[in-house]
Amino acid sequence: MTVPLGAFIAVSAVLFFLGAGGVLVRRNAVVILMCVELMLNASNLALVAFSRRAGQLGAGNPLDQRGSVFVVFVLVIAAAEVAVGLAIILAAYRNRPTVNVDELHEMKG
Amino acid sequence: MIHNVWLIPAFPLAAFLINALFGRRWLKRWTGPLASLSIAASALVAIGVFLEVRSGAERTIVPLYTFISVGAFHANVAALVDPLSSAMLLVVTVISFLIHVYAIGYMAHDHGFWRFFSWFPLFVFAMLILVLGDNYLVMFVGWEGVGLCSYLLIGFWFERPEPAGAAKKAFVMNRIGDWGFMIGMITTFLVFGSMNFVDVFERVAKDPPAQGVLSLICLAFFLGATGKSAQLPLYSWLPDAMEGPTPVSALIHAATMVTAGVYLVARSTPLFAAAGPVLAGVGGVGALTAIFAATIALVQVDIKRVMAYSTVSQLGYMFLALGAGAPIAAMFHLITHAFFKALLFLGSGSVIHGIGGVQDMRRMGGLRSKMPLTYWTMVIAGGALAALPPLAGFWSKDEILGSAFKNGYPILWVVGVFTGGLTAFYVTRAIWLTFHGQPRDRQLFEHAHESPRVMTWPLLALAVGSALVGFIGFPPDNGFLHSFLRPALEAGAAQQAIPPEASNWLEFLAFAAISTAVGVGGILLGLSMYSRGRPDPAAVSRAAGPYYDVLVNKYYVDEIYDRRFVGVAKAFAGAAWAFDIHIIDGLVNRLGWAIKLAGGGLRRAQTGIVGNYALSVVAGLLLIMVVYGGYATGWLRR
Amino acid sequence: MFDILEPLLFALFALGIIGAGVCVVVLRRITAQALLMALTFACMAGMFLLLGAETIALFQVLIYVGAITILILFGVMFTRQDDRGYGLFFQRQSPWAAALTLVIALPVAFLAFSFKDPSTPSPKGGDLTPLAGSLFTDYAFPFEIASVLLLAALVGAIVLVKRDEQ
Amino acid sequence: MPVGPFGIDPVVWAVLRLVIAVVLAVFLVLNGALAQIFLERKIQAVMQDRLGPYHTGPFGLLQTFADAIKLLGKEDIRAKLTDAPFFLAAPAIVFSPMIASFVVLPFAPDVVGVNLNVGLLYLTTLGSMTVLGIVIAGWASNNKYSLMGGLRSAGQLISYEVPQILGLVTVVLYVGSLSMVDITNSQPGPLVNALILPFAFVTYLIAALAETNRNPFDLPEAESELVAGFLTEYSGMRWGVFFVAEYGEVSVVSAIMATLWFGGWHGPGVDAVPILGILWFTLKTYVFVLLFMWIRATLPRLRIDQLMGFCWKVLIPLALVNIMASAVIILAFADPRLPLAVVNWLLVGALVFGLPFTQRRRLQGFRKRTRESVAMRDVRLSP
Repeated sequence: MTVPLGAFIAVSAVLFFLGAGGVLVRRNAVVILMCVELMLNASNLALVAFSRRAGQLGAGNPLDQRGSVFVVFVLVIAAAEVAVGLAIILAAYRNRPTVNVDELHEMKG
Repeated sequence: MIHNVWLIPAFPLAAFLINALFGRRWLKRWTGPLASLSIAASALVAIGVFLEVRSGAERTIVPLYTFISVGAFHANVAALVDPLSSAMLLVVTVISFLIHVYAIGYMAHDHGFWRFFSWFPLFVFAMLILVLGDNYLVMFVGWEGVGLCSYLLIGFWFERPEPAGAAKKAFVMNRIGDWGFMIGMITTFLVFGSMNFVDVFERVAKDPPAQGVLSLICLAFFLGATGKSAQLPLYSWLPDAMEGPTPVSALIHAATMVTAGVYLVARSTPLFAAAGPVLAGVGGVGALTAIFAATIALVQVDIKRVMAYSTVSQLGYMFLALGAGAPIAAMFHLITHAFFKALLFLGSGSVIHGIGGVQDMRRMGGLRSKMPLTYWTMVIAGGALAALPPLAGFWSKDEILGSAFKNGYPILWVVGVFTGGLTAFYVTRAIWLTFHGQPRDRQLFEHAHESPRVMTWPLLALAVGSALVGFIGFPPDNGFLHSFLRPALEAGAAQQAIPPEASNWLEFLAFAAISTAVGVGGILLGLSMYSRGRPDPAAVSRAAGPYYDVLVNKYYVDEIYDRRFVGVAKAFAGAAWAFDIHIIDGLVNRLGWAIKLAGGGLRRAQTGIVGNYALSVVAGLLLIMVVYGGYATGWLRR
Repeated sequence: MFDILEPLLFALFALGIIGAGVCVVVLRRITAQALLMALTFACMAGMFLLLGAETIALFQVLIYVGAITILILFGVMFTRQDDRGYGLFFQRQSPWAAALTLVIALPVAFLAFSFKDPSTPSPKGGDLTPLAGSLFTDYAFPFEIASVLLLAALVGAIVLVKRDEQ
Repeated sequence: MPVGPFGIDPVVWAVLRLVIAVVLAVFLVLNGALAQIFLERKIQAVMQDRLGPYHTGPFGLLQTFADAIKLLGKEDIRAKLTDAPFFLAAPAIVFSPMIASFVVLPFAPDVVGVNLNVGLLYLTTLGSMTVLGIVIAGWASNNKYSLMGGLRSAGQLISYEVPQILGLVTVVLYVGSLSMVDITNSQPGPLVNALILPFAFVTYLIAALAETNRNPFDLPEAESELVAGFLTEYSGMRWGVFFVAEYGEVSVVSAIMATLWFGGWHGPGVDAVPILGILWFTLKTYVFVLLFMWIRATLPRLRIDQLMGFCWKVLIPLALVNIMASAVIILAFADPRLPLAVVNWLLVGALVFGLPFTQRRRLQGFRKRTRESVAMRDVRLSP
């Protein structure tokens, strides 16, 4: 027996909202970054699941890998995002020694 | 050769780019020779094209690239090479070359040397585009281009207020004319669905539109022509344009640009011919301008202004010819006039250069001994202007008058002949006051000197031209020029459609005799007035009294324009300004104030805490889900 | 006896993913969180293997475990982690945030099961060739853009972190 | 019924093959590690005019076994303030990917754990996982030297992964497959990839040195600078595991080099007796192991800035140039071998001759010192 597509999607949904909740709840910038990574991973799972299980529904070829292609792009984005995000965190940390995002509110109106 | 016709404008353009980019820092004095060489190159190409056209190649259209292509509207940048444009090319390039060379000497001590020689080729480029364009749009591009260059070059010495003002005046007046041109262009497109000369003329020949529409188009184009060619009522910028450097006056405001109007009308002969009354009007305006400007020229004391008014009046002659249905004669006069008027300007420029920038004839006098070469060339040019046989002006002007009479416009003929007399008089006066008699300003006289070679050789070349160029129109009415231009202007020259009879020597001699007699009369009168003082000029002016004042003040035209138009325009501008400040800006300010208020309120929402923003994003997501789910499940659908 | 293997592995990986994810969100020891995040990624790779996307799985491990986790550990080790008390009112949003997320998450997770497998059998075999195929033909341009993006991120990160000399 | 090699039933053969591969792996790793340690000691000794171990067993062959037993017997010490779970997990995290990499190595025709069509990617991935273990070890030790070591090695490994992968990519471009088996089969003759893509090989060799923390790139464990880097707090068998893992890494990268550039198990007589492939493979692998040891005994350690500078400013640009050129050539020529070789050899020349040129002054000082030391040694040895 094979695992149904829905199960994968459900796992991805749960992980996604875990990440979202983390982004909302946690204050530590690094942790928030991690949670964002979780969300990206969840989206990856959904993409791969669809492209492997339902991919051949779309285009004609039975091995349609569109979703996986987008996973590759998501990986790229994630890498760039982490690099720049951490750089920003470090730069901010140099100015005021904290990683709590809600203490960096100079931009408030 | 014809298919490389694009080279002709290309050379000046290249010169312009090079000089404008590198002139200031690196090329400096070399900009002048560079520009002249580029013009020489295009002149050579132009000669090649001319010869090829002469050997029978007719009306070739050399497409360069597609300029605009919108829906039904296609405008290609293409060169129309036919006898008319090739002749024009020849004149423009050759004269431009001579004047460029002259300018190297004339502008030698000017700090804006590189600037001058980047704009001068640019002008030539624009003029060539104007001449070459195969449709009204491209022609218009060149038209605006020459307008721009004339503006830049009139205001070349923009440090002084007069040139700046003159430049602005020229630009504004030209704008009025250009507006006419645009109206004509657009109407042409609406009526004929194309702007290409060929198509338009074919359409006119086949199924001409309503007379009214046609007249409208022609009137619009003619308005443009009056603007560019300084005809009534838009002539008054040309005399002021003399504030620019003399080579500019010679090239732009005597030889080439101002003839653009004539070229436009000649080019559109089929149109104008189809709109008879407008054509007559053109002739009338031309005649009026001719005599009007000539009378003003009688009393001017600034040598360059005399030339300027004489230019206006000569242009009047050309329009007269066009109106009289003799476009070939018009072109003929255009060519000859280009030579001798350029020569006159360059000569006076050489005089001004020689005595250190003075233009007032009352301070000159007796310069003949100091600058003989200038003097003799000026005399030749003056003779040509006064239409003394066998100089150039004689043939062309005589042909104009003759054809005017033959085509049944005796009034125009009378006016033309009379104007010829005036012309002869004022040119005599100018030359005499400048070169003869006692020097009226000693120390000026002492420092006077003949101009350098680089200036005098162009003078000589032009003098030869002014003397001989008339013979391209010999024998009268079917000289070389006629047979050359006829195929181009045939379509319109209805009156000349009759195969040219072997020129009728008898009537030619009659006309020649009359006009020459009048001209000589004018010359003799001038000589007697200014050399012997009988009748004494001062006495004459006193006797003339108010009329004299009117002439001196140029019929108060500028003042009238000031009061009538400029005042109105200023009032309107003031009203617009008030509207802008109080209504439009007021609205904007109120709006900004309101937004500032709202922003001040919403500012509180910007907590600066990233978490809140993220939370709001997620809340938005919830909203979207609710709405979408609502529609999907249907309980939101009503 | 092999057909029980797949659901079993799936359950294992799912447990790993969700459990580790929960820990990442709730734990307070930042290094532990980082490591558990790496575990999540590893289990995610396992999921991909289950789905027969081994190339993606390897990319996943290579980039997430091999690079991103390391980077985040760097971030952890370069910064002092301390949890101060809340100063402002707006800083206390956790309860609402949690509630809101839950409100959204539950229906979505429930709806997720409504996705049915297509009647056609899902393609077996590796995803290397088709992936490369579509990546370098249809998606060549986005691929290039992505590379440019990476370069920009690289430079930007360096510029941000670089200390100016004076 | 289908018949596999040696007339064995295919299924059985598959299982057998897996067993053989794993056994080989374990053998190569554990005994290999011991053998390597012994070899290393001896070679170092020879190169340093010493005798090395000679007491235990013939030629001191048993010395390393004794050491291993000693390590196993040691008490498992863990400092109080270390971060227990990670401290304990680190060695495993470093060890397991290494052992896992042996699955895809083709030891002989059909003697390979799995013929993965993404084998090379798999190897790279596992290689990148080692970093995690080292960083964790450094952090969990709760010791600033360890932390420095961990961070250093993280930076170093991440940086040198780039040229490493670039070196591999060139070969993949040329062969057109990620599978180790295909790559091996693609070079049966004497014309191995090393002759066609030498620059890729050099790139990978240098990067591999860094990846395995060997000299001259062994900063993470630089005794003179930070006691023993991330190994400081470790002792007993945990330390031993790190140690074995390091040697295992060495043999893995050596095996990769042997496979990618030197025809893997290909060699005289393999076609007749396929099992001979194992011998050839092991031989080739060990040639590189010895090369590593040689380098270790020869070269001085780099400074951290030199290390990074060399990677980012020299190695990666050249490797990128190489890849661009190779890709173009492979697309352009029907038989790209000659032009590829030309370009690669040129780049090797650039690296070998250009680099000393840029570093002239430093090298002069270095040569001077060497000459002096040699002179002194002669003085010492002269009767």
